[in-house]
Amino acid sequence: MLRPEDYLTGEPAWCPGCGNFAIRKALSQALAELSLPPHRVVVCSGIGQAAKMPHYIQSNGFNGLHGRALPAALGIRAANTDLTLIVESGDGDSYGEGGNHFIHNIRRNPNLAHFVHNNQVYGLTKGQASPTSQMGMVTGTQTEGVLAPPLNPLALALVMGAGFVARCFSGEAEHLKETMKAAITFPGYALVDILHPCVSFNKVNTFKWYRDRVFLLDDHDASNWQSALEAARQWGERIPLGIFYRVPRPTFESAVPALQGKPLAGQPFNPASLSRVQEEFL
Amino acid sequence: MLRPEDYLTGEPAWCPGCGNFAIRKALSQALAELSLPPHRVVVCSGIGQAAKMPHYIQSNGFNGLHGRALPAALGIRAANTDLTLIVESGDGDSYGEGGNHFIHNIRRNPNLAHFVHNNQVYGLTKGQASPTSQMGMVTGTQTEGVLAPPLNPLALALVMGAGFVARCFSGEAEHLKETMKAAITFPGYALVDILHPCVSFNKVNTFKWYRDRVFLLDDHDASNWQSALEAARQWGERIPLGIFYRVPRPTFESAVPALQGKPLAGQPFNPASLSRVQEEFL
Amino acid sequence: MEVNVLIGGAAGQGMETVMHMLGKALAREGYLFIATKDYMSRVRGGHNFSRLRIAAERPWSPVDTADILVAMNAETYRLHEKNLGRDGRILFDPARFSLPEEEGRGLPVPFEELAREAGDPIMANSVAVGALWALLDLNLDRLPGIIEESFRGKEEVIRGNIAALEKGYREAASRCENCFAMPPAGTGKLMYIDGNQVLGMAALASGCRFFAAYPMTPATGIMTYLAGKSTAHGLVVEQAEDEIAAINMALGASYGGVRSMTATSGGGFSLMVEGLSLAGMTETPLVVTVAMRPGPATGLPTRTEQGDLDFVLKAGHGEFPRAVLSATTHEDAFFRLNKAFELADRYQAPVLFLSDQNFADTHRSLEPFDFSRLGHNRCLAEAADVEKPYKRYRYREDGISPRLLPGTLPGEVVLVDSDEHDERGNIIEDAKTRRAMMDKRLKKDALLAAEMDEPGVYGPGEGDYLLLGWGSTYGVLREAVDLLGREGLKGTLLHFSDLWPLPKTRLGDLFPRAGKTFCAENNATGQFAALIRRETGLQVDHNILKYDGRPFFPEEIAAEVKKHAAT
Amino acid sequence: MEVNVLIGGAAGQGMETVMHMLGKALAREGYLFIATKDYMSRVRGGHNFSRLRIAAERPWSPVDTADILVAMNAETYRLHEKNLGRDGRILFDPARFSLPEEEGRGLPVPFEELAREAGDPIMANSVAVGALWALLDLNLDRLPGIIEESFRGKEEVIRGNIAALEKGYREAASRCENCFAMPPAGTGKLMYIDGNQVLGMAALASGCRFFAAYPMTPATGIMTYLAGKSTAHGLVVEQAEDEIAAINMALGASYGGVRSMTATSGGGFSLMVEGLSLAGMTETPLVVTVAMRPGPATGLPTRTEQGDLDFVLKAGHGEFPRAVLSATTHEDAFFRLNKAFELADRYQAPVLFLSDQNFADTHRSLEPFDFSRLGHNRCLAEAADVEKPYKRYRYREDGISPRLLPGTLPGEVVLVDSDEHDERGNIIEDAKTRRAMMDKRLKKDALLAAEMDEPGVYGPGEGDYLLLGWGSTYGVLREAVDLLGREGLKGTLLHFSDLWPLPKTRLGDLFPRAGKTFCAENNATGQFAALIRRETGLQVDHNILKYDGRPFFPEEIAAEVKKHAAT
Ligand SMILES: Cc1ncc(C[n+]2csc(CCOP(=O)(O)OP(=O)(O)O)c2C)c(N)n1
Ligand SMILES: Cc1ncc(C[n+]2csc(CCOP(=O)(O)OP(=O)(O)O)c2C)c(N)n1
Ligand code: SF4
Ligand code: SF4
Ligand SMILES: [Mg+2]
Ligand SMILES: [Mg+2]
Repeated sequence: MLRPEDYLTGEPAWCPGCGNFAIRKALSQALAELSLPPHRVVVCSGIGQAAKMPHYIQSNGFNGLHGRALPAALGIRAANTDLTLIVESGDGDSYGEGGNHFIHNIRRNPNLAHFVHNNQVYGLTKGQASPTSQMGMVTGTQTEGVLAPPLNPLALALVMGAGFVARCFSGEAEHLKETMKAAITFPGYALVDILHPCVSFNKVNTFKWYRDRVFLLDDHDASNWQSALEAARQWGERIPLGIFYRVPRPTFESAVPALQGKPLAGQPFNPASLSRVQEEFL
Repeated sequence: MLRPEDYLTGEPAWCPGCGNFAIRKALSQALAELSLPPHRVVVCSGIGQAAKMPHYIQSNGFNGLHGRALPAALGIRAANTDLTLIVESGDGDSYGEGGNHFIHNIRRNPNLAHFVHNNQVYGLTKGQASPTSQMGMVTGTQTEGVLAPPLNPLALALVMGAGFVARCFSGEAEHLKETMKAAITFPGYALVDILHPCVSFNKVNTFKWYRDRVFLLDDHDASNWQSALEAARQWGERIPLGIFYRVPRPTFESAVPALQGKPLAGQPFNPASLSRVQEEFL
Repeated sequence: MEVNVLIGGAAGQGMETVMHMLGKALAREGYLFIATKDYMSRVRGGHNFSRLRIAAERPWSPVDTADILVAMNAETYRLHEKNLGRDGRILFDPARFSLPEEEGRGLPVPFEELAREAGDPIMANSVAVGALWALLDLNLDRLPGIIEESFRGKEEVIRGNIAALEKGYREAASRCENCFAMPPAGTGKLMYIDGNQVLGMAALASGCRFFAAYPMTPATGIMTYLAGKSTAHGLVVEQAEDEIAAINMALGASYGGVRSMTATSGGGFSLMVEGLSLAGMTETPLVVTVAMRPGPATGLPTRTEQGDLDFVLKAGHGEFPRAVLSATTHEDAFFRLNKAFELADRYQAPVLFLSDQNFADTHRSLEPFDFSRLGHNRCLAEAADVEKPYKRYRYREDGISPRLLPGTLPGEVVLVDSDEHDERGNIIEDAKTRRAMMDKRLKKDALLAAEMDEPGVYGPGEGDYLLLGWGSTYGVLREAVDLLGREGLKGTLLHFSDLWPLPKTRLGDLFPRAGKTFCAENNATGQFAALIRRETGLQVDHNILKYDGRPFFPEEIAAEVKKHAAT
Repeated sequence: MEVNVLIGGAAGQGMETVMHMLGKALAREGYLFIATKDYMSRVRGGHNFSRLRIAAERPWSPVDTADILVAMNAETYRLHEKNLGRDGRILFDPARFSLPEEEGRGLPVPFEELAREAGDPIMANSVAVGALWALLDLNLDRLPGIIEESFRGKEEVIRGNIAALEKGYREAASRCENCFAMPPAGTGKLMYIDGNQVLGMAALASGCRFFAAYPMTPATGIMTYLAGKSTAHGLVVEQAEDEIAAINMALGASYGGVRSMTATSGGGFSLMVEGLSLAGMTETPLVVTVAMRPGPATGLPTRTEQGDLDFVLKAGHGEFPRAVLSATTHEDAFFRLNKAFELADRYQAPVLFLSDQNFADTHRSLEPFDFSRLGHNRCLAEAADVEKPYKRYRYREDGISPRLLPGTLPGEVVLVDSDEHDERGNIIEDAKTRRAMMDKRLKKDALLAAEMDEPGVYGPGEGDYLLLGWGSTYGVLREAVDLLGREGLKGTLLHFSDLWPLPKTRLGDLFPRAGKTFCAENNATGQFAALIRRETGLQVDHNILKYDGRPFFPEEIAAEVKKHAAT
């Protein structure tokens, strides 16, 4: 039996009070409760504060390029369908630099859990607006305040056909952990957008700001796309948390013929046995 | 008075029967009816069959890189707000390679008309699936048929906050022309997704296939976001055409302080006059 | 003894089918030939043509002259009649266009009319094939079988095309008996295959199990080949949303445990260079095939150039080891791409494989390859031997850390990192670890250098001139050397397949012994010659450069050499 | 005569504020100083430090030794006490940590306690500034004004910080009178400015009216500067969704009619190279500033390197002209970035400007620049003079076509194209036009070469050694030459600001006359030395390389030169 502590490694370089700590803790608990041994899990990430997670969670890790966690993850899935795959990323990483991969991987529907630490700001690069920053938020590069409306990742994911769409808050530990477990075990692409405070750079959406607004959606039918969209679009004085949508559809792995057998990784192979592929050219 | 013919130039390298011809014609008519002199119009494009348009329409042209028409267009807007700006692009160009720019420029809302020639295939590169290709369509690279569901550009645009969202068909010339005019005159980002047949590579979605399915949506309230989304999501036996949504919101140009005066292009400037900017460092 | 055919027409006139039928049939007869393609970036219309050269001895490149012109449109005649010999023949459809009065070489065959008689005017190209077959004085038996294979199941189409073929054959045979003497054929069946198919097959046979790419001419053929094999051979071929995704997918798959590759052309490669740098930092094996076409930007999408060498050598930010190999001949490329996979695995580094449109689109008749010469050494650490705790970047004498796949060893995890990192793969910032990791990675430069094949030598190793080249120009440079030899100028070709780290031994040997030195490249700035200077200090006397999107002809090279070698 | 201070602490302890207060105050007093920054890629915690060197004559680089250590945490003491001279002093808060028994240099000041007395413990850094000010024996008058400016409107904060300052000052003054002799100050106020601000200001003053970028250390400061000016000065500063968008936006803006720029670091630049190639093909003026940091991949985000030279020289597919300039000193960089804009407009080509973290984050006290020396020549065609029909790519003797902005001439349109094109800008495929357009574009290489400044010479032009360098190392190499001179070794520094096309005249002059030749670079492979060999055949004797993310110190260079110059 592995305990949550067994999944903790390294010394996070995050600021004291940062929401990332709670997310890391919830992830360690979720992995422990799912009894997933570290060597069977891959945490794949881009670059950013959130994306440092592979260094702080005992598991296999692919800490790739800013914005490019999802394509790398897709490759990992193709190579080895036996591994549990978690993508850890920030709002800039996933929705900014990585926006194109976000929309297209939802279409592909690989079996992975995508945890986006959404602090509505670029943390690691010190406070520029992210795609989810609130209009009007003033930063060093948005000196007149953010001019464009924020991207709504959950509504976007729904419209792109995501089968699992959830919103969490780092301050709701139990709910976060349970949602993570549901996402990890969901067959297909599962997006969890996790609101959390950046104490250093986001002075608008503070812990209290979130605390005052979030509520757990209950009595919600997660199989109803329309109400999922409605919940996803609710933002302002009241911000619902929960699994808004959960309806599996065929995954990448189930659709690609080459992935129907054993994992591709580690299969024996002898080139000479392939000689007959030349016949078509004769 | 300019006639539509005055806007036609070059000899299109498209296949006989290609839907692009009708789109070009409609565009020339729209420009003529709007009395926009060629030197005040910029047609900006990426790479693809559709994206060859700047060579066939008498106007200024920026024929840039595959997928990158929108960012180039944003720069053009910033440089000169006096020019009428039209982005001509294909489904692969706009929704595949250019997907990230698509979603983020909708947020910015620059004042331009975005005409996507959606033939549901990569034409210029000879028939691979595009993001809008139908599931199951077999191609040289999708030998088992397309596995992922198609991207719905209009629903996506709506969720991202686009103020003008329309669907046309190259076979509905008058409607196409009128919609183009509406898009060009709309203040802000206006998306027109134009269905058209690729006679060489799309054997599924033929002219007849479209003809049999499309209908003009009437009695539609283009100020209602919900019904716009509904119309945008309707696809299959019946495919509605029309302006699904038309509600202006603040544009990029209206929000950026530097763009409130005369166009930036061509302003006189003398570096020496700026010497006082050093004072803050003293 | 040889015959040269030039077949031209508009895009959409079925030239692909014509060439496929001819090539397939000739290869089955055992003829030695080469077939190249000159086509425009459009799907219909315009002007495309193919050159077919059949010879008694292996032809190394096409030539600019023709014995037979198959003119599917007037433009073919207009543009190419000057290349036709005095005894040449022009196959054309008099219903389409007419030849000038004074043109005595015409051999009119009503392609469309005969096709209509056979059932459908669109079979005009089968008529043309039949007619050409007759001119070449070949036995008609072979062709129907190929039509049957191409249209399997479509009985009516098959019947119609065979009829069209026969009509064309009969019409032409009656008009030109023994016009052309064909060189002798070999004994066995040969493959009919182009460069992209060779590369796709090499990847498949090297055990590549993941391929991601975004379509881009002239690399797309590799993807098409592999996609056709994916289900039967259990490999994943994924069309990415863009090239950035393609390379990052390929890296993920490699980390996950399979050999993987991506392929693109210059513009797409531009988008991949950040990923290349990631491969270097994470020490993830990866093969990237770059099929060059003329740039900058979109350039000339369907044409050829060797303009991306400099770029590929230095692409990606930061310093990291890489190998750069190139495609010279079809046989060599087949085994060399396998070498690319072997090097990538052995040295845990990105390997770039340079092809170009000229190589990609050139068909040849070829003996089947000996697959037993291919390697599949993954060079993974044995779980049992791994020192614990497992460290992905453990320091070892030679710089190569033990590589384990994630999930294979209970209790041990595999962490790779794009930041500078320590042996475990964790982010670090201290100067000492940074230096140690840079040194560790850069050690591979020397190891890779030791793996590089010296350039091939054709000729006596000395003589009036030394001709240098690399990549797809091998055939044409070799023919140029022969041509010069026939004209009394003796010299040597030194041709590079492995480009980086630059193999220097033969250069050092031959350069001082050479008369004038030449470097022939399909680019405008002489990139390879400059590389040689940077790496060895040796200065080539003359650059022979062509950058109009077309491959060299032997005559062009020979003329340049003659001009300067004498002086 | 000089004083060296090293101030260290964790991220988040307000070191930025400390340095700002000190720098601003010293500059206003007219002191000549340099201040550099060594910081980690994290927002809180870890260990950061700054070096401050104040000297009677302009200090060209920091040195590794210190007279005063301001230790905001124990780590500062642990890591840096060895750099402190015997008569040095350590300012520290005894409540945070204690010094070893034997440490005689300590000067404890209860930063936090005094700050608490002044109103809030977070003002500990103001206490520290006050204490340091006392050690430097400076007049306290200057400091309160700076605090007032920083916190304008926040009366209580101002009062508190001033009180904290005074408490620190009094506490330290009582303990260390006349400890350190300050070098004499100049007469006038100087600017206190860092490299990124210099570049931002240069862009603004060059008439740059569009700037798009995606945040990336160490380039972000340029964007921050320009964003702060956008409203008042009417320029658009757009944060792009990615670097690809950034460069394409910038190109669009340039086509549309304004001077435009983007800035990034290696990884972001990797994503821009396709756009760079587009600039080359469309002949669109563009300035790209690349602030280098150690790679590959994410590397060491907050540290320095000169590892992207090779990449930048060849980045982008296809062949097209470019200029590459670099930042050496703050003054030179200010005017050189202006030159970049001028060259881009004059030659309708991309110009790359290489900075690095070392340059970007180094502050200096400086005389204000003479803005009248800046150029703003757009080199646009006069509408009246334009030959009709207007052709964007009209052939002209020198290769530079008349450039018109879209919308300026009724009846005439401006078409630019990423495909190969004809004079009008329309897609073509024929060999002749291709060749002509390539030749036209490549003519700019010679024109750009003629614009390059020869490298700066420091020293007699001959001597025991010739030291080569480029970019931000100017200061440290110059100090090394002085150091060596004091030790009796005479030699010359040849330092390059303009890198490509490589200016060769002085190289050709001085190289043969030199004793041993050295090239010092912040990279692992000696890229500049290899460039010189490629371009001139000249082979440097010794590469002095540092690639641990830290800038050189003069002593390191001097030691290497001494080791080899003698032999
Ligand atoms: C190609 C590239 N561009 C830019 C950067 C710089 N960068 C690193 S992290 C980051 C943004 C981080 O924001 P987010 O993803 O929201 O993560 P957070 O730090 O807020 O958790 C940026 C711009 C980079 N590493 N690579
Ligand atoms: C970076 C890059 N990748 C790939 C290509 C090759 N390419 C040119 S057009 C195109 C797709 C065209 O499809 P679409 O945008 O739908 O246009 P269509 O031809 O169908 O009108 C591709 C993949 C390219 N030019 N640049
Ligand atoms: S900067 Fe913000 S997101 Fe980053 S560690 Fe600090 S609080 Fe967390
Ligand atoms: S390939 Fe398709 S899209 Fe392209 S020109 Fe032909 S019909 Fe039109
Ligand atoms: Mg964030
Ligand atoms: Mg298309």
